[in-house]
Amino acid sequence: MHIDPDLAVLDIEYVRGQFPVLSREIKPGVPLIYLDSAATSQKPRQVIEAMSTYYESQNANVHRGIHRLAEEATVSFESAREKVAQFIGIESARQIIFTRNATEAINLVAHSWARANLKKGDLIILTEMEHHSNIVPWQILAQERGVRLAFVSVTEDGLLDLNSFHDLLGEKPRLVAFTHMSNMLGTVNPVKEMTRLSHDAGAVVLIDGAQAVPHLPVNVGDIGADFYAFSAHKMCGPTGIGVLYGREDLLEEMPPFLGGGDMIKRVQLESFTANDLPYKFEAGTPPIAEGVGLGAAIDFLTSIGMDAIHQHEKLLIGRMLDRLEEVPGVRVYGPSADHKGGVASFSFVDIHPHDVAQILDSHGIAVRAGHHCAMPIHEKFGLPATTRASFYLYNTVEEVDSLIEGLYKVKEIFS
Amino acid sequence: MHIDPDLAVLDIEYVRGQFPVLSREIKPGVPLIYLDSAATSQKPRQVIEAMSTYYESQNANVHRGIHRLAEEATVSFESAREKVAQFIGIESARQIIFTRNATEAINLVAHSWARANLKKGDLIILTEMEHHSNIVPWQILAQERGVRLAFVSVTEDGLLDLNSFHDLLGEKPRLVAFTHMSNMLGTVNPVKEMTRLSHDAGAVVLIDGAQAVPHLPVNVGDIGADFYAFSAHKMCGPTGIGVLYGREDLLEEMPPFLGGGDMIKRVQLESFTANDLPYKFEAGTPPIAEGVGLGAAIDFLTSIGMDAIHQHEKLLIGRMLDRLEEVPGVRVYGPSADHKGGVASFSFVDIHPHDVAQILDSHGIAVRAGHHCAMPIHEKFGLPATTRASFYLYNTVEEVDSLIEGLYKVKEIFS
Amino acid sequence: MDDLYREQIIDRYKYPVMKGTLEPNDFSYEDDNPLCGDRIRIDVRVDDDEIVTEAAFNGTGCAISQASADLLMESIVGKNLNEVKGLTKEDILEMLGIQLGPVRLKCALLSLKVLKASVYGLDELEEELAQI
Amino acid sequence: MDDLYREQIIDRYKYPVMKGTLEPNDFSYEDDNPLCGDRIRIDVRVDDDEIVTEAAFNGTGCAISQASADLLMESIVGKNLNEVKGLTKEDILEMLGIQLGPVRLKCALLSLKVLKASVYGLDELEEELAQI
Ligand SMILES: Cc1ncc(COP(=O)(O)O)c(C=O)c1O
Ligand SMILES: Cc1ncc(COP(=O)(O)O)c(C=O)c1O
Repeated sequence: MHIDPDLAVLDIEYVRGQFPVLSREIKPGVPLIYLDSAATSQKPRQVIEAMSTYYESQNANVHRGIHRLAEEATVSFESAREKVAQFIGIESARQIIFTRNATEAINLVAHSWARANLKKGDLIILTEMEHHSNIVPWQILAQERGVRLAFVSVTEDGLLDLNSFHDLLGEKPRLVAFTHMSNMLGTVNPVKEMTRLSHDAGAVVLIDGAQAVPHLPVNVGDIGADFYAFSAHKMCGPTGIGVLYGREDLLEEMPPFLGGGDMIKRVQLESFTANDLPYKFEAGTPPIAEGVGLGAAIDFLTSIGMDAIHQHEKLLIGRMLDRLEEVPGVRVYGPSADHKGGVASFSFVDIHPHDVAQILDSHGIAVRAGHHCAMPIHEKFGLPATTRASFYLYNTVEEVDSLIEGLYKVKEIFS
Repeated sequence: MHIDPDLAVLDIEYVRGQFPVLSREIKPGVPLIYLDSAATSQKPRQVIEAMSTYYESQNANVHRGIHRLAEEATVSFESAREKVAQFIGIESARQIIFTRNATEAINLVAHSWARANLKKGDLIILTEMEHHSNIVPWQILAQERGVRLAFVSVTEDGLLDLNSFHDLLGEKPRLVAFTHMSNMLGTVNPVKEMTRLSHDAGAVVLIDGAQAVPHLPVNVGDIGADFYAFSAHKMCGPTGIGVLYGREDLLEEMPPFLGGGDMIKRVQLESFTANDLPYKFEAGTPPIAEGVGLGAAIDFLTSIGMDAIHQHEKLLIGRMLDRLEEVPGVRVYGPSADHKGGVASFSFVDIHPHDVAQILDSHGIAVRAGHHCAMPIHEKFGLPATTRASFYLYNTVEEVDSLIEGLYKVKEIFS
Repeated sequence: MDDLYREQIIDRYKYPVMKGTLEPNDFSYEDDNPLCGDRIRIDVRVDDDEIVTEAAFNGTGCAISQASADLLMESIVGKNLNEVKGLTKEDILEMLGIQLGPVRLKCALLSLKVLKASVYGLDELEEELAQI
Repeated sequence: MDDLYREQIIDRYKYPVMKGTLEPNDFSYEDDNPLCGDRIRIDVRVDDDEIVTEAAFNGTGCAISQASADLLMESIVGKNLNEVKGLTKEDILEMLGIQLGPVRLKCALLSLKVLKASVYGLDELEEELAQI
C-alpha cells in the first residue's frame, strides 16, 4: 500500500532518512516500527550531531567564564533558550526556565509558587485525564499544606466534561492545572477557552504541554497560560532537559526553589541574594549540551513545519481508528479523530495488553502496554492497563497497517 | 621541555588522543590549553560516542516498556547505576539516585531528609570553604524552618581548622555537611576522620564530592558518609546528570521529594503510593542518555585508573606551585601540594583576575576568573575574585609551563 | 507462533489446571502488580510434615503471569515448605522455558512472590523478597 | 600586545583622567558586580539647563570596567541629561573600540548602569535598565 500522494503533507522519505534508529532491524529481516513516541520520541541526526559537535568543540561551563569555550558555550546555550521562547510564542526568554523534564517543571511551580501563595483549604482543580506528573506534586502539597484537590470529570468518549469544569470553577479555585493533550486518550483540550474561563474565575493556570508541544503548533502567549511545562525528549530533543514557561511577574515574586551555584547573585555565610530571571530557578550547572540539542530539535521541527507534522499525524490517527474498527473484540478509548492527536489506546476483551505488546514486539512493532502514568483515567474506564500506539512525524500509513496486521496475529495466537 | 619519563604515570599521548576538543585551535596556530576542568571537564570520544550510539540504536523510555528498545534502554541505564555504585565502593545500586547535578542532589537531602528530620533550633555544621551548592540549600532551610548554621573556619593556609570543627561538634549538630575537596583552595579534607567524629557526635554526614570523585579514588563505603553527592560533567561525563548516594535506611524513611511518573507504585485521585528505591526519588523521565554517558565515563576513567589520574595531577600541581613561586607579585591560595588536588587559585596584587583570564585566553589558555561559586571563602581572604587554573588527566607539564609564560605576558602588558 | 508464546504458555493460560481457591487453607496470600494490574491469590494446604498436599491460584492478568502461577502451583505439590522457600527466579524461568525482559520478569515472578509471602512469616519475608 | 588590551584601555586604567569624587554633587550612585567585585561610584554636577558640567568616577576593578568608566565620564561633560539617558551599550563599545564576550560586557557596562541609576528617578530606572 502507498500513501495517497494527495494526502501526503510532508516528505516522509526525507524525514525518515534523518532518524538513524529507523534503519534498525529488531531481528534479521524485521525492521523496527516505532509506535511509542508518546513515551519518548526518536532523535534526528541533526540533534545527535549538534550535541556531539558541542562536546567535541565548545564544551565548557556557562555564564561565568571569560575564555573562548565558555563564551561560545554560553551563546549556544542561551540561544537555545531564545529558540524555545520563539517556538512557543513567548517574547522574552527570561520567562523560559530549563528544568530536568516536564515533571520537574510542574514540581517547581508546586514548590515555589504554590507553597508561597496557597494556604489550607484553597482549591486546586485538576482533571481525571492528567498524567501522574500533574497529579502527584499536588497530592504532596495537599498532604503537606491542606489544600484541596478537585478533578474535572472525563466523559465516556474521553472529553473533559465542561459542565463539571464550570461547576468547579464556581468554587473559586486558586489554581487550575490541566493537560493540553492527554497521553492516554489523545484528547486535545480547548486550552485557550479553559484558560480564559479559569482566569475569569480568578485562578492561575498551569498547562501540562508535554504531549502538545511536540505535535501541535503551540502559541503559549496566545493561549494565555500563566505556567506551561514540557519535555525535550518527546519533541526530538535529548533526555535530561525540560522547560517551564512562567509569567514574568509571577516568576519575579516567587521564592527560589533549589539553591546553589548560578541561581545566586551574592552569597555570604548567613544569607544570599537570588539571581535575576531565569537563572534564579536554575541551580547548579544546567543541562548545557541538552539545551544545545533542544535548540537543534526546534530547528529541525521548524524546518518540517509544525502544521505539516500535525496534519501528518491526523492522517495516521484517522487511518488507525478506521482500521481498528474492523478488528473484532477491540475497544478504543478517547474521542474521535477530530478531537485528538496521534495517540490510540485500546484493549482486547480477553487478551492482556502485555501479551499484545509482547507479540507485536516479536514482529518489530514497538507499542506501550500499561497504565502510561495515568492510572486514574484507566481506573475510570475500569482498566488496569491498555495497549497504546502513538505516532510522530516519521511514522507511515504502512506502519499503521502493519500494526493492524500484527493485532490479527495476536488474536490468532490467543484464539 | 619534556615530561621526565620517570614521572609520567599515565600515557598522556593516548589520553589526549581520546579528547576531540583538545585538537581545537583557538585562533590559527594557537592551540587550546584547557585549564578549567574544575568548572567542567572535557569529554572523551568514548563518552560522546556512547550517547550517540544510544540515540541512534536504542533510544526509548525506560522501566515500563516491553518492546525491545525499551528493554535495551532500561538495561543500559540501570547498568550505569551499577557502575556508579561500584565506582564509589557502594554495594547496592538501590542507594544510587540520579539527579540533574550535584546541586540538586544536595537540595534533595535538604528538602526530603532535613525537612522531615530537623526542627527549629537544630544545628547544621558547614565549612567556610563550601561551594554555594552546599551553602544556599541550607540557608533556604534555615530561613524556612529556623535551623541554625555554623561554619568550620578555614586557616590561613587553606585547611579546615580542626579545633573549630571539634568545638562545633560539641554543640550536638544534627547534620554535618562538607566538601571532600575545595574547588577554590584545592584542599582535600580528611573526610573519613571527619565522618567518624561527626557520627560520634550523633550527626548525619553529607559530603559534597563534586571535586573529589573525578580526581581521586573515592570509596564512599569506606568513608562511611550517609549522603554523598557529585556531578557527571566534571568527571568526563555529560551535563544533565548528577548522583546522590544515600544510606539505605535513611532513604527508605525519607518522604519523596518531587512527584510524578516513575516515582510511584500506584496513583489514585486522592493519594499515591511511593515506588521502591531508588525510583522513589526519580520523578519523570530520567536523564537516560546521560546515564549511558556517565557509565561510559566511568569505564574510561577506570581504564586509565583513578590512582594514575590522581598521581598525574599531583605532578602537575607540584610543578604549578613551584613555578608560581618564581612569578613576582603573585599570591597563591590553599595548602601545599601534598594537601591538595589539581587546583590553583591565585591573584596578582595589582591586576584584576578578569584581565588575567582575558589575556591568557588570547593565548589559547582557558582559566577561570571570578568567585568560583565560593564567595564566602573569597571574602574570608579579602578577595572579590581570583584566577583559577585546574587540571585533569589530559593536561601536561608543558601546559603548566605555557600558563606561567602567559602570566609573564600579563605582567608585561600591565607593567 | 511467536517464540515467547510457546504452546505451553498459551495452553496453561487458556486451560489452567491449578486454578481455584482452597477453603480452609494453611497459607493464603494475594497481591498485584500495579504496573499492569496482574493479580494473583495463592492458597496452600500442608500436612503435619509441612509437605504441600494441595495448592491453587486465582487471579487475572497476562498469559505469562497466569501460566507461571499455574506451573508453579503444580510444581509445589509434594514438596516440603523448605523446598518451596528455596524456589528461585531461575526455577520459574525454567518452567516457562523462555527468556524475559525486565518488565515481563515481574509478571512471571508475581506468583512466586505471592507464594513466598504466604508461606513465610512476615520478618523473614522482607529479607527474602529483596533477593527475588 | 593583545588586541583587547589596546593601549588606550591600559593607559586609561593606569592613568585615569576622570577619577575622583565630587562633593557636593547633583547626582551620585554606587554599585558593584558581585561576579568579580568590580565597584564603581559616579558623581555628576549639572547646571540649570541640565548640562553636565563635571563628572567623576571612583572604584576598583578590572581594566575594562575602570577604563570604560573613565571614558564614559569624559564623554558626558557638556551633554545634557537627555543625551546622557540616551547612551547605549553600543556607545560604550565604540569608546572602547573592542569586541567583548558576555561576561566582560558586564564589566564594560557597569559604569553605564551606575550612571543611569544616578541620573534617573527610581521608577524610570528599572524599565531602562532592563534594556541595557
Ligand atoms: C565543590 C563543588 N560542589 C558542588 C558543585 C556544583 O556542581 P554542579 O554545578 O554540577 O551542581 C561544584 C561545581 O561547581 C563544586 O566544585
Ligand atoms: C501528558 C504528560 N505530562 C507529563 C509527562 C511527563 O514528562 P516527563 O517524564 O518528561 O517529565 C508526560 C510524559 O510521559 C506526559 O505524557
